[in-house]
Amino acid sequence: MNQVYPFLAAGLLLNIVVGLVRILRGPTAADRMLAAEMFATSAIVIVLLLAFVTGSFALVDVALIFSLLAALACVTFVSRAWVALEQASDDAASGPPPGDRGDTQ
Amino acid sequence: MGLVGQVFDALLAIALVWLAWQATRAADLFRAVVSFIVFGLLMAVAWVRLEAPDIALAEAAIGAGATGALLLSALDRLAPRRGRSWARVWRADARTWVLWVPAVMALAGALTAAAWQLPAPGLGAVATGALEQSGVDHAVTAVLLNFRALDTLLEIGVLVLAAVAVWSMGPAPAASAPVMPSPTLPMLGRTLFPVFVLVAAYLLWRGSHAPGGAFPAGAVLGAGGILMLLAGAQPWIRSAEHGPWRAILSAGFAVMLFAAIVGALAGGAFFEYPAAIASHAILVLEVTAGMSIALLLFAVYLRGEPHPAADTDRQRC
Amino acid sequence: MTAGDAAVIVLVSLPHAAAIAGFVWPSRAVTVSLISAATLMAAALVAMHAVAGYGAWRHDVGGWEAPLGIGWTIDGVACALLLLTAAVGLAGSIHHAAARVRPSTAAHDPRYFWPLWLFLWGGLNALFVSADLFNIFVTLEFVTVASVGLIALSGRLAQAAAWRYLLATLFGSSVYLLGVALIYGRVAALDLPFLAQALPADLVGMTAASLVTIGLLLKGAVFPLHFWLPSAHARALPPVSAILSGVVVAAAFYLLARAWLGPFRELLTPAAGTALGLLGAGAVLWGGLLALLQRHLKRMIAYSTVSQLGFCMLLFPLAAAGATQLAWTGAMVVLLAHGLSKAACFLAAGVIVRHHRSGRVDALGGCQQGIGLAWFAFALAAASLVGLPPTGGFVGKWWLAQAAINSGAYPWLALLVAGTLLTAAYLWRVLEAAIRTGPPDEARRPAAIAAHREGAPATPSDRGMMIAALGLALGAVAVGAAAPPLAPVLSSAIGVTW
Amino acid sequence: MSWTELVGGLLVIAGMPFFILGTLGLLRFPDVYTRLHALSKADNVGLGLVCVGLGIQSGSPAMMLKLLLIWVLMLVASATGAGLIARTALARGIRPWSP
Amino acid sequence: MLIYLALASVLFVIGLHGLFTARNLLRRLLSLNVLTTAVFLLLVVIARKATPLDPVPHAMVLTGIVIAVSTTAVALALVERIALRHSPEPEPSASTRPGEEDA
Repeated sequence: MNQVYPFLAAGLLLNIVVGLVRILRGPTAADRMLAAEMFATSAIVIVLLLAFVTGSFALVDVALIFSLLAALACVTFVSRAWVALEQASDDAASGPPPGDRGDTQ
Repeated sequence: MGLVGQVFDALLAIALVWLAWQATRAADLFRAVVSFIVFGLLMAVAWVRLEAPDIALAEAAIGAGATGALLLSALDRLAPRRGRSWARVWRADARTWVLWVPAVMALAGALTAAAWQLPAPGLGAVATGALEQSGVDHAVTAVLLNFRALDTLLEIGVLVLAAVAVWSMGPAPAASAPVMPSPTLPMLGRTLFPVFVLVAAYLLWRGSHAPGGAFPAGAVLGAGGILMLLAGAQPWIRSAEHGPWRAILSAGFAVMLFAAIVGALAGGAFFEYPAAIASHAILVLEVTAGMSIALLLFAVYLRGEPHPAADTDRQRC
Repeated sequence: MTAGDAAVIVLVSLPHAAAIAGFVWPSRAVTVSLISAATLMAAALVAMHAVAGYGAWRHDVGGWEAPLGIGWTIDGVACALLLLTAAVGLAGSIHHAAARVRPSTAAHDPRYFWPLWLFLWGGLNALFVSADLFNIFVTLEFVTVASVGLIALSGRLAQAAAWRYLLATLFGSSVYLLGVALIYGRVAALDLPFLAQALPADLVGMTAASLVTIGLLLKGAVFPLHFWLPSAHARALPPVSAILSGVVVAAAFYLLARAWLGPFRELLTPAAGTALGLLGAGAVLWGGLLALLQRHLKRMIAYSTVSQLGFCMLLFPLAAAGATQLAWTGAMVVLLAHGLSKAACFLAAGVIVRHHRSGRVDALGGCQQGIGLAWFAFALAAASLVGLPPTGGFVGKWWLAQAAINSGAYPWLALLVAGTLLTAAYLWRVLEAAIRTGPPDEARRPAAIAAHREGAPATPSDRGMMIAALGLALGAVAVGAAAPPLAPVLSSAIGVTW
Repeated sequence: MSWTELVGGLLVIAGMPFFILGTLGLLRFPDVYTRLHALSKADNVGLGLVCVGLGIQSGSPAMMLKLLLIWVLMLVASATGAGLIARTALARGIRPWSP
Repeated sequence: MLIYLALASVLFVIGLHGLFTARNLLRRLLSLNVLTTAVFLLLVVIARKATPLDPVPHAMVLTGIVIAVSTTAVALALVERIALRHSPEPEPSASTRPGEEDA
C-alpha cells in the first residue's frame, strides 16, 4: 500500500498549488488566512505520508508541530492583524462601509 | 519514489517560487505575509524531502509559530491606510524584460550550475567517527552542542541581544485597535498550553538520540507562550524593573557560558567537556538552551519593553 | 592552561558575562562595565605579550580539531585588533560614563546601553580570534544586532539609519554565507588555516571568493557599498560612533585580509588585486571628496572613515604585486592608527558638538575655552589620520608607500599622496574653524551665537570625556613609535601565506 | 500484504476525496462564511481518516496516540479558528452571502 | 537534487530582486528572509549530496534559522518605530520611504 502514498502526496501538493489561487484572489484577509489554515492540514497529511513512505517516523513530530501551531497563526490573525486591515481590504468584499463595524459586546 | 518523487519536487518548487514571488511582490501586505507563512510551511516539507528532519522541525515550529506571529502582529502597526500601497506596486515594464529577466536568469543558471558541480565531500564520516566521544547519539545534536557548541552559545547570545535590542526601543506598542473579545480564546489558551509544554518536553527528550532537541522544543514552547498572551493570559511582567525576568531571560546564556569556562578551568579547551560527564553536560545545556530559546522568542515577540501601561489593553481579551 | 589561553578566554567571555550582569542589575551596570573594561584591556595586553613572547598559537574550541570543530587563532594581528577594541572600548566606556554625570544631557537608558555595548565588545573579540568561516558569520550577526541596537538607542532620527544599516549588513551576511556554503560544498571545511591548504583556485573558489568579498565589502562599507555608513555613524552616540567607525568596520577589512591572503591566496592575481585596489581608490577619492563637502562635523568624520579604509584596501594590489609582508604590516598599522584616531575624533567631536550646541563645521569657530583638550585630541587624531611623521598613520602609509615603490606599483603611490592631501584638506577645514578667534563668519544659528557668548566652561563630565578622547589620540601617536619594533609580531598571522 | 496494511491504506485513500472537496469548496464557495465549512469540515474528516488509517497500519500504540493527538489538535484549531474568523468577520460587517 | 538547487538559485534571485526594488520596508524584510532561506537550502542540498549524510550543514542551518528569527524581530521592531514616526495619524503607514529625507 505504501507504493500508492507518493501519488497521494503529490496529489495533495497539487491540491495546495490549486488552492493558492484563493490566496491570490482573496478577496478578504480572512479568506487568505483560511486558505493558509487549509494548507496546514494538507501539509500535515503530506508529511505523514512521507513519513510512512520513507519509514523515518521522526517526521510524525513535524506533523505534530504543524497541528499544534495551526491555531497560533489564526489566533494572531484574528486578535492582532485583522483589526488594522479591515478598512483596506474588506471593502473589496460585499459589505457595508467600514465605518459600520459594530462591537459585539 | 522515482518519477512521482520528481513530480512532487517539481510541484513543491513551483509552489515555493510562486509564494516567494508573492511574498516579495504582492500588491497588498497581508497577502505578502500570508504567502510568506505558507512559504515557511512548504519549506518544512522541502526539508523533509531533503532528509533534514531537524530543520523541518525547527522550520515548522519557528516559521509557522514565531515568525508568523511576529509578522502578523507587525501588520497590526504597519497596515497601510486605504488607497496607499494597495495599488499595484510593481508592473513589468520594458526595462524589466530587457534588463532584469535576462540578468536574473543568467545569475540563477550560473548559481545552479556552479552548485551542481560541487563535489560535496561532507564531514559525515568524520562526525560519525567522533560521535562516540560526544556523549549523544544523534549527530546533529552532537554538532550543535559539542563539536560546534561555540556557534550555539553565540546564537543564544544573538537571541538575548535581540531581546535587549527590541526592548531598548522603548515600550511595547499597544495594539492599535481593540482586540476582538471572544470567550473561546481563553479556553483555547488554557487547553492548549499544557499540550505545548508536553510536546516541547517530548522533543527535548528525543534530542539526544533522534531529530528534535533544544531548537524545536524551545520554539514550540515559545509559541505556546505567545498563544497564551494572545488568549489573554495575565501579563507576565508588571514592575518597571521586570522583577526577576531579566535574570531568567539571560540565564540560559549564562549557564552555557559558565559551562564553557568550566571546561577550560578543568584543564581542557574552552567548551571542552570532560569525557565522563559529556552526556550529562549536554543534557543540561540542551534543557537550558531550549528554555532560553522559548523565553527569548516570547520576549522578542513583545516588540518592545514590557511596560505596565502597555499591558493594560492586553488584559481585555 | 597558559596565561595566553586564559587571557583569550577572558577576552571572549567576560564582556558577555558583564553584559548579562549589566542587564540584570541595571543600577550596577556602570561599575561592572568600567571594571570589566579595565580587565579586558589588561587581558588584551597579556595576550599580546604572550604572542610577542612565545609566538602565535591555536586554540581548538571544545578540543575538536580543524575540519569538525571551531578553532581560534591567536596571532599578532588578532591581538593587535583585540588591543584596539580594548582601547576604544575602554575610552568609550569612560566617555559614556562621564557623559552621564551631567544630568542635562539626554540620559540614554543605562539599562540598555551598557548590555548592548558590552555585547558588541564581546562579539568583536569573538570575531577577531575566530578562524572558522561559519563561526565568523555568527559573530558578524552578533555584532550587527548589537550595533543596530546601539544606533537605534540614539534617538528617533537614528532609527531610520539603523534600519538601513541593518538591511545592508544582513544582506551582506547572506551573500557571505552563500560564499561559505559553496566553499563548504567544495572541500567540506570551514577553518581558515585548513582551507589555506585545501581550497583549490578553480571556478567554485573564485565564485565563493567574490561572494565572500561582496558580503564583507558591504559590512565594511567599502566604496561603492558605503551608502549606509555616513548616517548610521553620524547619528549614533559618540562612543557608539567611535566603536563602529574605529573597530566594527575594521573587522570586515580584517576578515577580508585574512581571507584573501589565506584561502584565496591563489586567486589573488594582479587583476583581482587591482580590482580590489580600485575599489580602495574609489573609496579614498570619493569618500574624501564627500568629507570635504560635508557641513556637519560628525558626517564629515563618518565620510572620512569610508575614505581611510580605502588606504587599507591597497594591501591587495600590493600583495598581488609581490610586496606582501610590507603591505600587510602597512595596512594593519593604518587600520590600527585609523581605529584609534577615528574613535578619538568621534569622542572629541561629541564634546565639541555638545559644547557648541551645533554640529556644523562653520559654527565651530571662536569659543574654545574649556574644551581646548578636546580640540587638542582632535588635532592629534587628525595628524595621525593625515599621516604626519611621528604618528601611527604616518608609519602605516610610509610602509604602504615603500611596498608600492618596491613592487614598482607607482599609480598606487600617487593615490596614497592624493588621498593624504585630500585628508589634510578636509581636516584642515575643521581645525581652521577652531583656531579662528572672532565669532564665526556664518553663525546664523542663534544657538551657536548663544553658546559663543556664554563660553560655557568645562564641567568634570566634559573633562572625563576629553581625557578619554585624548587617550585614544595619544594611542594613535604611540602606534607610530610602537609599530617598527612590533612589525614582526604584526606579521605573525596563522593561515596567511606570504 | 497484511490486513492491517490493507485496511489502513484503504482508509487513507478514502480520506483523499475530502481534501479535494475541501479545496473545491475553498475555490467555489461564494463568501468567507461558506468557505469556513470547507476548512472546518471536509479537511478534518479527511485528516481523521488518514490518521486512523496510518495508525492502524503502524500497529504501534505510541504512534496511534500521536496521530490521534494530531487529529484532535487540528480539530480544536480549526473549530476555534473557524469560530473566531466567523465572529470577527461578522463584527467587521462582512455580510453573509445570500443567493 | 538538481531541482532543489535550481529552486535555491531562483529563490535567491527573487529575494535579491525584492530587496532592491521593493520600497515597502516589510516587503524588503520578507525578501531578505527569502534570500536567507535560499542560502539555507543550498547548504542542506550540499549536506544531502554528501555520503554519508552530513550533519554539519544541518546544524549550521539550525543556527542560521534562529539567528534569522532574531534579526527579523529586531528589524520588525525598528520598522514599527519608523512607521509610527512617519505617520501623523494613529494608523501608521509603512509605504512612505523614511530613507529619503535623511540623505
